[in-house]
Amino acid sequence: MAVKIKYLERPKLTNKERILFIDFIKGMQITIKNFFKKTITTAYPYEKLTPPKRFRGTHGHRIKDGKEPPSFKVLEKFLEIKDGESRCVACYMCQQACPVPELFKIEAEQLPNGKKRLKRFDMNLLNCMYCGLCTEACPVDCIIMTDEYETASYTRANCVIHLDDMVERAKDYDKRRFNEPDRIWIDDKERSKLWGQIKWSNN
Amino acid sequence: MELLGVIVGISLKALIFIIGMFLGAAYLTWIERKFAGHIQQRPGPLHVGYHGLLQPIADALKVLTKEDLVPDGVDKFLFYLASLMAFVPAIMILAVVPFGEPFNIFGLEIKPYITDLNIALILALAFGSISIYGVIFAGWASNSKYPMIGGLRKAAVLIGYEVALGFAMVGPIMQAGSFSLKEIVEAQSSYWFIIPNILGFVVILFAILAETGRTPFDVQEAEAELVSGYNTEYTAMKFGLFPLAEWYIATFVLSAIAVILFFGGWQPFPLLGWLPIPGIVWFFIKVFALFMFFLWVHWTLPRYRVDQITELAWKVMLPLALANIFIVALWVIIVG
Amino acid sequence: MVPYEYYVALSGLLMVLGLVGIIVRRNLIAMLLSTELMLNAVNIAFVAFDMKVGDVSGQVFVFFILTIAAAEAAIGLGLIMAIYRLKKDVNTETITELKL
Amino acid sequence: MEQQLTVWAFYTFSALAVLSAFGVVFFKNIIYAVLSLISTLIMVSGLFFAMGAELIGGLQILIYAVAIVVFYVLVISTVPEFKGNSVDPAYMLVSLPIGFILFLELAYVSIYGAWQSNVGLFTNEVIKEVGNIKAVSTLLFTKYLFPFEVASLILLVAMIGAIVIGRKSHVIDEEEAK
Repeated sequence: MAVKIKYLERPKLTNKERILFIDFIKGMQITIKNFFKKTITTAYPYEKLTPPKRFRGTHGHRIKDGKEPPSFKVLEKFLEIKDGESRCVACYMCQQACPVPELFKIEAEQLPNGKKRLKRFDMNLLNCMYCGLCTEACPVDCIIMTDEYETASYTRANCVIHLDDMVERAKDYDKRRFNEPDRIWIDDKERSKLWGQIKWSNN
Repeated sequence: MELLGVIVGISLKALIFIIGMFLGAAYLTWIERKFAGHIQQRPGPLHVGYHGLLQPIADALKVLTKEDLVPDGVDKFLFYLASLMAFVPAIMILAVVPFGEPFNIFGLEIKPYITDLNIALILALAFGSISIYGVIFAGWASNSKYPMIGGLRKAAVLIGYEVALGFAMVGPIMQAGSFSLKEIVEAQSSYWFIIPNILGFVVILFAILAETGRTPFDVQEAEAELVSGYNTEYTAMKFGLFPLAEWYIATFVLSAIAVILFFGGWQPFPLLGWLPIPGIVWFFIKVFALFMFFLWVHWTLPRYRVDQITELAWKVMLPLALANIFIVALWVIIVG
Repeated sequence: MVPYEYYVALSGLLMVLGLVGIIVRRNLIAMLLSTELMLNAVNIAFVAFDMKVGDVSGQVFVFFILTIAAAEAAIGLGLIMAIYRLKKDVNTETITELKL
Repeated sequence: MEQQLTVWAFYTFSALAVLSAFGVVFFKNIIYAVLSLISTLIMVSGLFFAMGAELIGGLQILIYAVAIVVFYVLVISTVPEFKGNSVDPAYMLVSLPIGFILFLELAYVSIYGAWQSNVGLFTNEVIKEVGNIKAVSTLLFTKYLFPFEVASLILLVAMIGAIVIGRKSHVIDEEEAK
């Protein structure tokens, strides 16, 4: 089947524009205006941008600190969790939701008093695609994604994160940003300054 | 013995010019990168030295110590020769460009030029156009499709614009009555030759952009189509010589020639002659302004197609240059 | 001062080399290149005689030789391209239609 | 001193010119032959400078070494590499005596030629005073004005001829036309 090509007529230049290179001058006006503006880049290793709250960075584990959702109250009695420990209930929902389930290594053990206790929660981030499905599946709002994005490392072994790292990371994250409103851009004023105001229609 | 003295003296002078041009070209890369950065609202090189002032030196060290790959199947001799053939003629133009009048320091007369020939302009044009072989042979020797196409495109562009450039230079030559760049500058003591030669100046702007492969005319290394054009197969310093020769040295030297032809060389600006600034500084201010203009154009405009470029050369620039000759002839008859 | 005879000898040498090239080479383009060599020999001779006589007419004739060389290159190479398109070869041995 | 320099320049330039001329004749790879031709042309231009013909020297580089030879390079890039012997040994035998005879003839003409009696339009002093460029161009635009115009006509004809000969003939496919 032959491909149909639609040719569009370009707007023709007027003689004035053609002789005085008006379109050249318009373009060069814009660049010279930009030349005198302030630069908008961040010098990365020296300055770091704080990502928005919905950013999906390295995973963290929230701890039991009294801010749990109601579902945790139901499950709590089956588990042996002290204050300040990960509130994970070892339900494997995150692994079920994950597109690459092999990256989770979750183990729980049965204590002599009949309660369940989390023993191991490892994630191999080499396989993780940071889709965030595990955080949505979590019934107790335990596994979250923090704003840390510098995950490069020199060895493969360092790419596997463990329970205690994740607890620390979540503690740090909650301390810094728990009360922040949930929005995409960190600073709306900054954005409108850089790229202009958005405009909604009137009716 | 006298002969030896003269030869050593001229060689020393040439060496000073060449080393100066090398360092100058290195810092022109810094200026270009800063300028390009700020035009795109980013700071450019920033961390090596104060505002990246040592960046050119770091870059030079990097380029010099890189591994020098020569691909299999290239014509080895031509491959090496081509990078030199692009670079050497560009720097040879310096031999005929005067940077100012002779001046005295500690009783020593210093001439800020290597020679003052009576055919300087023709030689400058000849050296400028002979560097085309570097590009064509680079394309041919690489034994690869993209460099070949790049080299041929450059040849097509150069053939067209060399003619326009030559004709555009005729106006100032007619007014000064000499090919010598020094005499052309001296003839402009009352008014600059830009006044009747405005068409010629426009042609020369386009021709310099095309000769040095700056952006509206950079078809020979169009990244989007030809990877990197004629220098695709080159590495390390052999690669570094091409942009150094074309983008920096050739642009700078050709802007110097344009300043000499149209803006009165080392004559001061009109109404500013009372300032205690030596001529050589005026000259560099003008050359630098023109160079910055080329950078500005380079970082603003998108690329023309090949057919548009050749069409522009033959259908617009050449008639404009001829019209310029006619206007200047009338001017010479009427004004004198 | 170099005697003009040396220049004339050099010109003769280049002329002979050009002739030898035309006879010896089998490639059409190479033969054209040898022609350029002969034209240059003539140029040198003209300017050398000028130097001897103290005139510039020879140099004027070098202009005309430049013109002829340009015309010759354009037409000759055009013909070579046409031959190449017809025969896919630029060897003189293969272009022998008129040979009995 | 200047004369000494001229002597040096003559020997270097002429040796290099002859060497590169050998290259033009005997290089098998045609691109090297063209490279040698460029070298020869530049050396000849140097000889012109040594002889005091600056205008011709400059034009030699500008027109000959660039504008004309570029055509060769362009054609060579489109024609694939030449296969077969670059030099035919049978013709080599023929060429040597012919070349020798030509050289003898040239030598005879230049040594016993009639030009010795001629005296030029200008004297050396006049040329030195007005400069080479002015002398050449004066002659070119007065005495040789008509040949100059004819030369431009020749160039025009050559240009048109080259375009007509070198153009690809667009053969209309009859089947497609139907």
